[in-house]
Amino acid sequence: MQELRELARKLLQEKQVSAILGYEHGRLGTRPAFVTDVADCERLVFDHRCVHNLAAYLSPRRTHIAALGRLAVVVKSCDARAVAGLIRESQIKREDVVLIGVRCGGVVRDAADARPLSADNVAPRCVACEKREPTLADHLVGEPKPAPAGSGSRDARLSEIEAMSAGERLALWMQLLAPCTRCHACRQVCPMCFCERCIAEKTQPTWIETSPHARGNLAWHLTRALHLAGRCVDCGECERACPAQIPLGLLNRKVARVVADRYGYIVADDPSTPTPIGTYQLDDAQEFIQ
Amino acid sequence: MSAPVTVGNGAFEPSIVAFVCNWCTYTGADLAGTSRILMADNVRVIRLPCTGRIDTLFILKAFERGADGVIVSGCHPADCHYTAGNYHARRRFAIFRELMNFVGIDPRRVTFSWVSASEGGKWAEVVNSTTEQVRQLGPFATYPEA
Amino acid sequence: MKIGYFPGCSLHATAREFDESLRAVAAVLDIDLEEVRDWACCGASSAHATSHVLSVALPTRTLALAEKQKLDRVLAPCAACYNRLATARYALNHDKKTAAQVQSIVGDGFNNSVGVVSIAQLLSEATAEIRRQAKVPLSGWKVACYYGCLLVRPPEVCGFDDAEVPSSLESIVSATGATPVKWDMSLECCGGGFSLSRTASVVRLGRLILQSAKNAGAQVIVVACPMCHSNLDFRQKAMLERGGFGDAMPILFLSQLVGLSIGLDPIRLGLHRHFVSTQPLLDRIGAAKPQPEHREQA
Amino acid sequence: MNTKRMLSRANLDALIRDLVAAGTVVVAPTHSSGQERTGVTYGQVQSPDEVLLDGPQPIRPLKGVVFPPTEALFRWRQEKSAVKIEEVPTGFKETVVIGARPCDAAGLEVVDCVMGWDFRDELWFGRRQATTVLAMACTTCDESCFCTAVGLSPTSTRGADWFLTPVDGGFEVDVVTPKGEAILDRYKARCPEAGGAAPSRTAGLEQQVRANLDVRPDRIRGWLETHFDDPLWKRVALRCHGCGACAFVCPSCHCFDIVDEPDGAASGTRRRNWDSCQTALFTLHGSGHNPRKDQTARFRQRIMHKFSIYPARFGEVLCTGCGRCVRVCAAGMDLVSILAEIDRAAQGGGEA
Amino acid sequence: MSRVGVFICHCGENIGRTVDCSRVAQALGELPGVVHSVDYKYMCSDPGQALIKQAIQEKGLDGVVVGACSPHMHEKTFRKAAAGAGLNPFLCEMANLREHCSWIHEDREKATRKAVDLGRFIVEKIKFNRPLSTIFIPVERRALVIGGGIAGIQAALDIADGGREVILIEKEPSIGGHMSQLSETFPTLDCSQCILTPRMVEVAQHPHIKLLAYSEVESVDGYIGNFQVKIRRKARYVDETKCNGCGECQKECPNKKIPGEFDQGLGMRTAIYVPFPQAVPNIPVIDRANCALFRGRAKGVKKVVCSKCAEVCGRKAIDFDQQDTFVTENVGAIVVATGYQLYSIGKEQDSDSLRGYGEYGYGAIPDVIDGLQFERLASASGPTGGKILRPSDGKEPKTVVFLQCIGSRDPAKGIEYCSKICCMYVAKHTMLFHHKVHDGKAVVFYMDIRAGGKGYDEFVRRAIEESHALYLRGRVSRMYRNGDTIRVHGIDTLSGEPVVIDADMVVLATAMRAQPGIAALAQKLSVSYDQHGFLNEAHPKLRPVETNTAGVFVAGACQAPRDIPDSVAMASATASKVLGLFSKELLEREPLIACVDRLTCAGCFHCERVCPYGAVERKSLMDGKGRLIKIVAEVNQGVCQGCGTCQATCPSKSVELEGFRDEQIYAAVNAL
Repeated sequence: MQELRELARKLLQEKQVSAILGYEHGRLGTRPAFVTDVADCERLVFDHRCVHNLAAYLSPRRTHIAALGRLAVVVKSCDARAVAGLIRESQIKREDVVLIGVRCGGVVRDAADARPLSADNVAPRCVACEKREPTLADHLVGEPKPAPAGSGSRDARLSEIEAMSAGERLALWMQLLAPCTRCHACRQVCPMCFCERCIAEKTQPTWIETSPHARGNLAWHLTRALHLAGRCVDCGECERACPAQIPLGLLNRKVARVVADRYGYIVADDPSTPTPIGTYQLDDAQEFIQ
Repeated sequence: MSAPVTVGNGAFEPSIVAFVCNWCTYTGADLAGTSRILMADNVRVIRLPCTGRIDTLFILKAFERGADGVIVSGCHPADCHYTAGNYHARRRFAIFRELMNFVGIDPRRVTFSWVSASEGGKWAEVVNSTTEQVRQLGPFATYPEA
Repeated sequence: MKIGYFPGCSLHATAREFDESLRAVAAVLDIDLEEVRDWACCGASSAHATSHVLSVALPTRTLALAEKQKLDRVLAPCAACYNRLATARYALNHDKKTAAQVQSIVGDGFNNSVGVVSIAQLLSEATAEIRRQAKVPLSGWKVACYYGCLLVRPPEVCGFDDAEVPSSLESIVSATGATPVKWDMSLECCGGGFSLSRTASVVRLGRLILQSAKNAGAQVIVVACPMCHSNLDFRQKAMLERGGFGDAMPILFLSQLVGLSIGLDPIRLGLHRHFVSTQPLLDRIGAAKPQPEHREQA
Repeated sequence: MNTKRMLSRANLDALIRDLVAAGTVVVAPTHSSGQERTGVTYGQVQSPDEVLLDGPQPIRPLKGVVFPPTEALFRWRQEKSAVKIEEVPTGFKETVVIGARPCDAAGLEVVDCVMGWDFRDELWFGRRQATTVLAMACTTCDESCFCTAVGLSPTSTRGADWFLTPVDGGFEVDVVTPKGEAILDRYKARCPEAGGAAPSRTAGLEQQVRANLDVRPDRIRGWLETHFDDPLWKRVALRCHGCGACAFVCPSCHCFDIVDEPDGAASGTRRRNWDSCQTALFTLHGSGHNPRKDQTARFRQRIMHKFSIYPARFGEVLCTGCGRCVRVCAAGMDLVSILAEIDRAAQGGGEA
Repeated sequence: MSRVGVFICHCGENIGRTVDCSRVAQALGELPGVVHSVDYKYMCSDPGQALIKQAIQEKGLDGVVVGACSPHMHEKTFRKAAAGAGLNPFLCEMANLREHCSWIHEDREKATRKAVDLGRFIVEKIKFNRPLSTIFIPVERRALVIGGGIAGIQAALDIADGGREVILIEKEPSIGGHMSQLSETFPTLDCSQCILTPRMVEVAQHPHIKLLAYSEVESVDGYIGNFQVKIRRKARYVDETKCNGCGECQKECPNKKIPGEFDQGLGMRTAIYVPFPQAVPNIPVIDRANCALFRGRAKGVKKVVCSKCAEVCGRKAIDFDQQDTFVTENVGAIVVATGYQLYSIGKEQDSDSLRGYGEYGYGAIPDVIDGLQFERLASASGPTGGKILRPSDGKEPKTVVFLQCIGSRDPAKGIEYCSKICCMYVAKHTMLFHHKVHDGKAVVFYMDIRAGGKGYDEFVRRAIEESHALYLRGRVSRMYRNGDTIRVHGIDTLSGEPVVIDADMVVLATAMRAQPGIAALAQKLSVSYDQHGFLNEAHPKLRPVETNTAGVFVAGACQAPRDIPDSVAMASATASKVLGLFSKELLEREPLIACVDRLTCAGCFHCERVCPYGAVERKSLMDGKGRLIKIVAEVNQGVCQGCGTCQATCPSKSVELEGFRDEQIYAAVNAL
């Protein structure tokens, strides 16, 4: 913790950056912190409650944040994947941001959860996480942390659903998507959803109806998952932000697995790797094509 | 190839939309025509320059508008008029198809095929087999009236 | 290394020395030959001329037995046997119709998982070992490697060595220290099964082969096929009688040459069973004189 | 009126059965069915055992009952030379809400102001009319609750037709409105006159809530009216993602978007859907110009509207202190501490 | 509100028989925005087109839908008609009621209903069509010709004679290509060099031709009308500006025993050499691999092992330290004329897909040679001065066996195609042989004789009847030395008899193959090629010398096996294409291309990744004060070919393909 604060002070004092984007303890749980004043570096923390993916704030669309000037951002390995994505997709330049990598031992599902990290409150993705420190970072702070306790089979539910009949799956998803009110919080918090104008907001023509009914919801959530194919960094923010508690992670995971199985592509925090969409192999599998 | 579908005492007749590329499949379908190959009349063709232009949104919208099945067809690998459009489409649809299946939209409702400008017969087969397939599956009823 | 062994009829009869020498050599080269139990005739050279299905079914039966015996590869020393087995295996993989018919004959549960290996392939895999074991220097031996028509053909079936300019035998011969000669007839037909029915043809073809080998300066011809051997060895007298080229030329089985180079007893190698005397060769390496056993000429 | 009555738990269950049997739609806090993560939400129930009266606060507000997330306004059909409008049947089904939270019940009444203002929203009032709200005093609260800071309380009866106070063995019933009387008339037998006042189980809750936040809405309004460009906005809005989840779970947010959805080449439906002032699109002009150009402006708008603009127009704070926006915010935006800070500033305390 | 006109064609009975056209016209007439709907017997006929023009003018239509045959058939016709009446041609579209309906269905009722649907799709689509106008691109009116064989030479001369500047590059030290190696040419038997050399000289002297010999294409950027080509000028170690081609250096060079490429290894050359006496440019080049000096340097020997050439060079033109240099040329069009290589006969092949003919002992038997080697033997400028002498012992062969289709038409060897020229040059060889060895016997083994072409079959007949070549229809199984002859085992399939011939020499007519490295060049030009490496033409019949990359043309054997007349014809064709392209300062392109909405483009550049043509560029948007707002995608109108992959890939649909914009497709689907 001190290491992090020291570094933050140094960066601010040496004017390397004009603000540090990190975490602080709020009245209720941990939350993003924007530190522009050396004195405020005391507020900075990093612990198992730092669930947020701060990379989302780096989108050039966040003009009120861009106005702060050059940023240093605290990144877990999953957040670093998002930063890599933003660089890969020309949203930011590597040199425009200082990355403070933190060694991570997993985070809780809900930022407001004050309990120590345990098998029942750990975010499922963290149990399966194989990368506890980012490669894409200018600085790396904290001690190496052990993998969190918890059942490793995060995809158990996925396999369950895959095992269902098409009819059962359809019924399930209709039910799961029913409470969606199309607030698009899933999109707003997603570090990879940085479009200037989301396809769901394009009205000429309206490919995706904005009404929260079966048609609109299915079109939206399918398209969203497709747009994240090979891009989703698996930070779980969409699912966490969803006020209707829709398990959006299932869709993202499904696509991620398809991309991995078919094209051997795993999203990593290396901006130079090409995405599976936009590239192809002459001999890509086409068993489904007549 | 099978005889054209006849209206059988109000039996379910699927409505199918085909998104095809201009250079291979559309021309192949033209050839089927010039060769007078009879085929099911359930399919409505929409012409696009290339499978690369065919968006997954087209398919979703077709279903929203009451299509019971969709055909997507273009040039065989290495035959693309634009050299690579079909390769990109192949990945796009591979992923889309598995996701569709995951949410319970029966992938048998969407046929993907490569039909070259010389494969009029194959086009007729694709049309007939898809029509038959979808007829077996029955009407597409994913969307409870909103 | 363990490998299935399918001697075939001739190695139990006219080509006993091929069988003997092969087993002897295998023992030294640490190749464990496990004979396929209850094997039957491969069908050569008449089955494929009478019934296609039969010509595939016969070898398939043997392969099925080998599979039951948990063998992953079977060695068929006789070029004809090798060719029939390999051809059957190929047919099963490429000709659904025949495969189905044959399946109904040999019964289910056969996965066609057993590979078929010719002696040329087996020994060319073992050249390193042969070099290591070579005791008797055969340097100065000029050897014509005779493949005949079945050993490496057709290419899609045999799938090893070049069908027109093969080199596997040469590589083995070189391993023994002897020198393979460049000659033109290494793939020509010896007349094969016509030995009895059209002897004249066999003698005519054989002469061309001998002639070519002599012209190339060969002192001995190495073969990998009992039929080639009997034609060139047993019929050589008749060929010589036509005159035109001097002395007889010994015809050795590949395994015999290798046997000699690794210092095995000529008797164990069956060198005394030949019609054309192998003595001139043995003298050169100072090997014991084998007692020729008396045999009537046909 | 205002005679206290007693409703035993058994009778409540019976009442629910009666209502369901009578074809009335019964809405109550219940488990959100078929979801991966179980939560409590207001939903239609078919039997008493689906009802959860002492669970946590429902994750979504009650407003959906009278103001659905999406509803059809009318269908249109383009003909050769004219456009034909077809009304969509809007029969408002009689609905009884059981166990509404006071903050949700109050929300409905607060929003009535704008819905009945220069244009009377028949869809809203139609459903309001058909809906009887049997609110219930809170038995639980958490550190996000701040109803007391906006003039309400865990026992406030605003917007309720009946108000149920949990007591041993059941509920003490206050019949608050004529609509409440009407229900009572039908189901008198279920709730006899109450005997001696039974001890309420809600004591102390009010103090807990007040401890979370103790401010004066008028002070806040005063500060807001003079601090449109205060640096506070930039600072607090920084972490806001503009996701608008706060508005979608808010019992008093009522903004909606109107869309035409074609269902064919020449026909379609005009619908209205919930919307939120927190997204950029909300104020984006066709020209591409956006008067609320960044999140600072959008977040400020939300606070201004709730605590300054709406009060100025209707004399009502557009917030019932339910705390959902605090609970739901992915970025840890905390209206409670923001209001506290504003209140301190208003008292000359400056920044916290 | 749109004012669409619908015109339903009966196509005589073709549509009318199965589709109730008047009902279709009536049904579509009911649709909103349709102000005119009629049916007619033949819409494509003049009266039919007149109907359309009339309606456009009288009813002020802003969209025309013709329900008739396939747009591939008549879209141009009707768009032209619409334009004739003052309507933007891109506001006219066709519904395919014939190929896609009346011809493939029988049930009149259902066919009619389908026809209405198809028509409705297009009616709804066209409401969103936009008037489009032709795009104009500036053209750099200079051409690059790659390859200095006869095709390249012809193309270069024709373009230059047309008054346009040409850069001709050749990877060998001299232009001339394979044709310069030939003795005589069929079917006229005139001396190859006699007709070629003047053309070579013409190239060298032509004011409009810039010849860059011993050079290769390094990279190609840009697009039709605007290519930037980077060219590698390989070091000759001889200063072209100083050398006067006196040849002294070659006399002095101690290493004289290098098998010469030009003589196909039958003759020897020195380490510093000019490929052949008539070379253009006549400037030698040092062959590093065989030069003592460079071999020494390679071994790290510091001192100059040998510099005899430099010593004798009066003009001090030898420069051992010369390096490769690069020049960049801007051109508007590129002609590819890289020619062919011969199939190698031996067991070793440069590709896994190919198999050799070990049984023919090529390489092992010196008197088994290939066709080009025979050309050198027969050539007056060849190693034997035009005498047919066999390589092994220099004796005159009396019996020569010619084998056709070596590699060609033999899937087992990896080449299915016919090499086209072999039948003819083998016939020529038999004649040359007969002319030079009167008592000689020529035997030809052939599979078929393919002598299509002016005077070709007569030529073959002459070989058979006047030069008494013995033509045997059959293949040769194997050949081997027999004394100092070659024993050839073949079969005459017409008599069914096996044939054994003791030949003094055997000539193998080997297949024509694409040049090695053609794939690399094709990728630089983004031109596609077939599995054999031959470049693909844009259309096998109608666009034979164009490629799928606009502005790049193909001539000669780089596209398929070609003989000299074909190659020259193609070359002239490319020249006329190039001159046509250069006839205007501005190039016209169909406007059906992609266009980016800057307002909503987020600059993620997925479009850039998928674009097959590299048409997407990055554009910085600045505000009034010159501050960067954002970087967005921009489509280069000259490069975009209109596939639309970018649009389907763009997550926010901020790029639209004109003619197939989302609104148009949506409208069609919506009309379902």
